Amino acid sequence: MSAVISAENLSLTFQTNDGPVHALKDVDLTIDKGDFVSFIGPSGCGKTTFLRCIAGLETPTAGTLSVNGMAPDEARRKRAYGYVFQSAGLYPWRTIGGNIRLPLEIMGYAKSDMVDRVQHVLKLVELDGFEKKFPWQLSGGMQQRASIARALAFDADILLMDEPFGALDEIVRDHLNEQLLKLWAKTGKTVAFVTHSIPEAVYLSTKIVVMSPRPGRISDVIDSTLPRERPLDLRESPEFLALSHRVREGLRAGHSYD
Amino acid sequence: MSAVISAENLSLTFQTNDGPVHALKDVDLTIDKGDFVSFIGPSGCGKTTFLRCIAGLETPTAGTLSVNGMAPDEARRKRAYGYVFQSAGLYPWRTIGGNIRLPLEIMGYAKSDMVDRVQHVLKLVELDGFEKKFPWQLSGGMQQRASIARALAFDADILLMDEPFGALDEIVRDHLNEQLLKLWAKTGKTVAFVTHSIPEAVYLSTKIVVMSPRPGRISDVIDSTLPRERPLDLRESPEFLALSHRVREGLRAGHSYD
Amino acid sequence: ADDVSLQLKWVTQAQFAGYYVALENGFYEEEDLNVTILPGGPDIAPTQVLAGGGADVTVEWMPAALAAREKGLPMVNIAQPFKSSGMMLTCRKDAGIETIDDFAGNTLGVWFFGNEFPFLSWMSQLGLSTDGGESGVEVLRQGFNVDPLLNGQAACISTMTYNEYWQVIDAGLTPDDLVLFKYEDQGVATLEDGLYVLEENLADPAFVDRMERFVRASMRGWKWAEENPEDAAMIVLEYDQTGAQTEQHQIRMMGEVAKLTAGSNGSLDVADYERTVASLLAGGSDPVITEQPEGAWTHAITDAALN
Amino acid sequence: MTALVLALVFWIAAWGCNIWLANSRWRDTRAVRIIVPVLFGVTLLVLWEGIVQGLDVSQVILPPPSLVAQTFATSLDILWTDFVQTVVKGAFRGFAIGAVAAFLCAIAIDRSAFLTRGLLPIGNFLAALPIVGVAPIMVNWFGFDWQSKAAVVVVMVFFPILVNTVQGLKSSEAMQRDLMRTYAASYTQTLFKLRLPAAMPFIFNGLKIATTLALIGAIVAEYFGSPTRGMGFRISTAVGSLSIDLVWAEIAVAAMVGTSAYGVMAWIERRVTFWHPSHRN
Amino acid sequence: MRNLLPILTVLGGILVLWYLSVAPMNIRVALDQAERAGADIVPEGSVERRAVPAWRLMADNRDHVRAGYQLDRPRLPTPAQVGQELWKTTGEMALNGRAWSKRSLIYHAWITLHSTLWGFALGTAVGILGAVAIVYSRVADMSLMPWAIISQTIPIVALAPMIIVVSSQLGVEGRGLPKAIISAYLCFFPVLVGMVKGLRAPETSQLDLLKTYDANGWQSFFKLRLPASLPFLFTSLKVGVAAALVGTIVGELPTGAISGLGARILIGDQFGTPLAIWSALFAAAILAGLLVTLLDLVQRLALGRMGARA
Ligand SMILES: Nc1ncnc2c1ncn2[C@@H]1O[C@H](COP(=O)(O)OP(=O)(O)OP(=O)(O)O)[C@@H](O)[C@H]1O
Ligand SMILES: Nc1ncnc2c1ncn2[C@@H]1O[C@H](COP(=O)(O)OP(=O)(O)OP(=O)(O)O)[C@@H](O)[C@H]1O
Ligand SMILES: Cc1ncc(C[n+]2csc(CCO)c2C)c(N)n1
Ligand SMILES: [Mg+2]
Ligand SMILES: [Mg+2]
Repeated sequence: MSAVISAENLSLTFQTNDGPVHALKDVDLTIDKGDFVSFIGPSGCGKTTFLRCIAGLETPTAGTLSVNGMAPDEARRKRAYGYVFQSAGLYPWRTIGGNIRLPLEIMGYAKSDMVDRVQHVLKLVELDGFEKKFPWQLSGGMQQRASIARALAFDADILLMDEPFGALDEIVRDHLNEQLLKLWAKTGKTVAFVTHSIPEAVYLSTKIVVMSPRPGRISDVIDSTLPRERPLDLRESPEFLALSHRVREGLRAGHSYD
Repeated sequence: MSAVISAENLSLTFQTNDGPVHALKDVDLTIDKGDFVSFIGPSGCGKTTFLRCIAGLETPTAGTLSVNGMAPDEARRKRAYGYVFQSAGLYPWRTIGGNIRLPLEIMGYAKSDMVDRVQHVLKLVELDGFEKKFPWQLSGGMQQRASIARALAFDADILLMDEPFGALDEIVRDHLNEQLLKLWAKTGKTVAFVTHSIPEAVYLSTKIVVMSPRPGRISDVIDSTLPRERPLDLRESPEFLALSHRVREGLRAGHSYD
Repeated sequence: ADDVSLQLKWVTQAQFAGYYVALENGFYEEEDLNVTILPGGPDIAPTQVLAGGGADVTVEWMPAALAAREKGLPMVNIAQPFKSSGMMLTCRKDAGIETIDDFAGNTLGVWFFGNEFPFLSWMSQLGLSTDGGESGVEVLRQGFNVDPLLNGQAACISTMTYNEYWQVIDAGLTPDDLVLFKYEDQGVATLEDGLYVLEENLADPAFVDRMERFVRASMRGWKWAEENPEDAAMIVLEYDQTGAQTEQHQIRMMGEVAKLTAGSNGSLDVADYERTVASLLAGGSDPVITEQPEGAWTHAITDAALN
Repeated sequence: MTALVLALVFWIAAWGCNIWLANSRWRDTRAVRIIVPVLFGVTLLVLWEGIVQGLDVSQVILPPPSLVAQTFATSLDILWTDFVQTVVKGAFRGFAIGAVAAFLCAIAIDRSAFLTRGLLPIGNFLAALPIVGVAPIMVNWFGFDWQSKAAVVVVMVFFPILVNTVQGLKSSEAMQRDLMRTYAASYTQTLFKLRLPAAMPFIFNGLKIATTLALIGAIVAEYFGSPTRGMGFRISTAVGSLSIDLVWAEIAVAAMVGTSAYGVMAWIERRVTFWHPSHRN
Repeated sequence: MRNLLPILTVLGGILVLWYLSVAPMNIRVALDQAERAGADIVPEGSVERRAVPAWRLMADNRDHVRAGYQLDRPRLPTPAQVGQELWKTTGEMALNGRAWSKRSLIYHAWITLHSTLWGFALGTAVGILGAVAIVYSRVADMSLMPWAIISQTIPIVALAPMIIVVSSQLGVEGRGLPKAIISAYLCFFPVLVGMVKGLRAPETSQLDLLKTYDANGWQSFFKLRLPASLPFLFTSLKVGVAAALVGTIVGELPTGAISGLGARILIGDQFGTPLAIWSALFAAAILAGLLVTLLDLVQRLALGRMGARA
């Protein structure tokens, strides 16, 4: 396996009116091809910032970061990844189909190819038949699936997901987690996934990165001992609970309660 | 123990442009004095509607419902309950103290009494010292505690809470759950609590009501086997997991995934 | 003291010097009158103010008054301090205007708002249509200034001998650059600046008495102003609330106005009246008034006031 | 007097009818939504007629609506000429020129954050000024025909549209813009696929404000010189000859034109920004 | 403060453009004047020159371009000329103790301000009361709102003379009140719209909260709707005061002609003194700026005390 994303001594400090904010400090991490890596940590510990650095949306103030062997900004220009934001962020003036077509239009795909790809990913996220609907006519879970479809529509090997299921209820979330795992298995993409939920992180990942704030750094990296095949009731297994416990402990260490 | 809230054959149908929506259908439920009852169920199953019926904010279309032996609307006029909404819903132009004082002003409490009560409930939710702060100066968890304090400030024996911790992250939520339990134990109020989270429902309740949608009805009522004293790590006990499992099964039965 | 309110036809300027002089010098007071002078403006129709009861008496031009009379508003001329007309058409020589025969095909600036009647009847007497075209003239509704003449938008504009003409001169054009067509000289002069009241009020002896005193004092004011043009101009400036009028301009205006009031003792000259009516009736297809007015003037006030 | 009493009775009856309608079970139907305001308008007219007739108000001060309607019907040719001169030539052309200019300017300015920061406060300030005051200057510069009226309108509508468009272009969310960056989208792609659609609600807000301003500007400018046609010309001349009924006929035209222009704008807005929460049902 | 440099830059740009436009705008007037004074101008005669574009005239008569910057009656005055005129009619007169002279713009600005404030007060009152009626009564909502919009499409200039006649018939002396009515007519609409939005700003959950306390109508108005609407109120007050000023000036333009900034513009036009127009325009702009800034300050203070974020 080769490193798809590798960070060394990565630091990022925001200059704000109230002085500098150390969003990331000396972060070292390697993500291999085909990995599913979850980032978990209290609010403000720099999860989003780290993902944005990978995406080339933010420039680190120190350290090195490479994505597919390139600088992140170059990788962005090469359209190396698909990014899924916390809120679905679909454009309300476009239909679901139109939203999924958006990256394809921008990247200049051929008309006929577009149609195929949209159909393909709609099926992938089980939204066939909703192509002509507008985002606000769909439930939150369906919107979130559409935004995942949008990130899958073009050929990027990396999927960056920032709390994509944060706004959904537990049952819908369970279901989407299951679907996401299937999709990951099928496509073999490398996934970096931010979450607040311990069960979600444990259930999905091959690797769990626990972060702590002020300054944002990695406090634990846990390689999952769970098998690749994961039925939902795996979550009541002792192995699952042990992993959850370790994550919770790691989290609590770096948490203030307010 | 006497029934504080009792519903018999309760139904509520909303007339909408797309035809009638059966938000509640033949709901039977008794809540006893001192109970902590959680309502859990997928989105749209009528949890909020049921709470609003109890509060006299919605009028059932069939069946009977009594609160403290009165009609809900009469109970509302007698200020029989405190209501905590999903979002803290503090008025941004009032300080924390001012927000807690709001129901007291409306109910015409004496000036000096008000001061005492505000101090008292602030202490209860561990917010002493924040009286003069404005809501936005507090974290989400603190705001939620202030809104609980607001519902506690006047003498109502019933506390109705509609997903009060829905917007908070898991760790903060754990912490507030613990505090809420303590408070309940101390005050002996009757609590009706809506949530989406299985662990939260199991951890808090003496009775868990599982609901399912279209039409909204009760699919399971689970009396908790957990002791009244509940440390946080109770949640890794087999008893807890068994209860969780039963709730999850009940939920999944009535769930469509969108 | 009895109250009288006077609505002027235009802003405070030496055109109305007689009334301001009477007010300032206490002539009204001596007649036991408490006079309020209401300045006019481009959108204030004295006729309408009179109809609405906003003033007891108003300064108006006869064509507008007669037109209003036909509209059902019975206005009566009770005095006529202005003997002759100050209106003229001022044209640029370099626009090719020498005589009235050169008007055709040119653009002429005209005041509207009730002041267009003399012009319209003149044009119809000349047989010129006012809808533009080769054989007629193009009419431009002149605004409040003389710019259309200065920047060549119009070949001729309406001016008063006492006011706008001098603004043209002040702007740098010389009398040599200009050709003037005075309405008096063209035989189409109509009576300007008379005093008008509502007919129904004349039935009230108390009102008539007040008007007699008012006209007497006003005419004293006018005669004083004619004799002391500079002082009169200064009095007018005193009352100008806009603060935009200049001394030079007002003194000059007073001098010119004095020439127009000179021939009048305040009493309406019936011959002038008849000439005005004839001119307005002779409007061709579209006359200003359609029938001989009845009772549009009275000598009762002036006869009593001036004897 | 009886007329006045009758009008008052009608007023009370109509108001009662409206109260009943507004609380009836058809209150959300389209018909009631139209009937209630129309009935209210009719009530105003009846009251006006009643007052004028009952108190015997002179028609050179306030003509009754019946007379205005009659004048309206008999002066259609005049009203049409004036409409063409003031609305079609002056207001509409000025509106079109001003709107397009403001729109292009906004897009140009928007490319520079520095210019945007400098221009927004100034634009906001200028949009709040009594710009009608430039009417005499414009008549001096552009002559007495429609060009000067259009110029006044251009100046009046320019700033509200500019400011709203610039604000609208900034209104897309950071996340939505980031999404475009993850696609490595070019400036024009981001402009056409994200920022312009997101700006539409703001742009229409500006356009709606501008429609009412345009009419006022065109009419006021006519007071400072005009050919012998146009709504402002007619209003002023008619006052001078005490044809107040004609004045009201022109006012009616102005109100109809303004209301329909606003209505058309709101209609287009609903089509274009159908996705905006305020327009979803 | 962050915006200071950009604003100054843009202002600087506007000034430069302005100065550059003065020459072509004024060249014809300057040449006419020079020709009358005996200078040789190419081509001769102002009528011939009308066909020649301004840049050609400037190129052929370079010596006279400068004169365009010093005209008494320029088509476009220079900023310096406007500034001087403003200073002459305000600061200088004030220094001489003649601030309240009729020739002073301070006096006229005061007249305009006076009517504006009355109109503003009247318009705001009508707007707020209308909004309360609309929010609390369905009938009012359904019948008033469309007519409020239609009312704004009526050209007030047309109503102005009638308002004057009617108010004088009702025994009101002077022009202050009619102007205030016109100004209120323009002012009430933004206030009404803003307040309707503001009074409807509270979410259902906030209203429900009060219901759980069994609060009455007054309590829910004063404890919830009113405070929730204040940010909207202030925003629309700023629009409203600007509209009130526009209304007063429109009211003064064709009907006043007695005093006030609008009257100065009119008289400046009648006597062909562009500097008077320009200085009155700028005085109006300054007045508008002051009024809006003042309200902005009040807003900051009031909302700050109500816990709004800095
Ligand atoms: N553009 C910015 N300017 C200044 N500070 C920033 C900026 N973006 C983030 N921060 C700060 O950097 C820190 C890390 O932020 P980040 O958004 O990465 O946290 P997070 O782990 O994603 O939190 P959450 O779980 O709430 O999304 C926070 O303290 C945040 O306030
Ligand atoms: N005022 C209303 N008018 C019409 N339909 C309503 C209304 N309120 C609720 N409903 C419908 O009634 C059903 C039950 O709604 P309710 O809000 O009680 O669900 P819930 O269980 O609280 O859901 P959630 O978990 O999303 O809060 C839903 O289908 C909802 O759309
Ligand atoms: C728009 C406009 N309408 C009418 C007049 C006419 N007017 C009223 S009094 C008077 C005497 C000279 O000032 C004149 C000519 C005008 N000047 N401007
Ligand atoms: Mg984040
Ligand atoms: Mg709910």
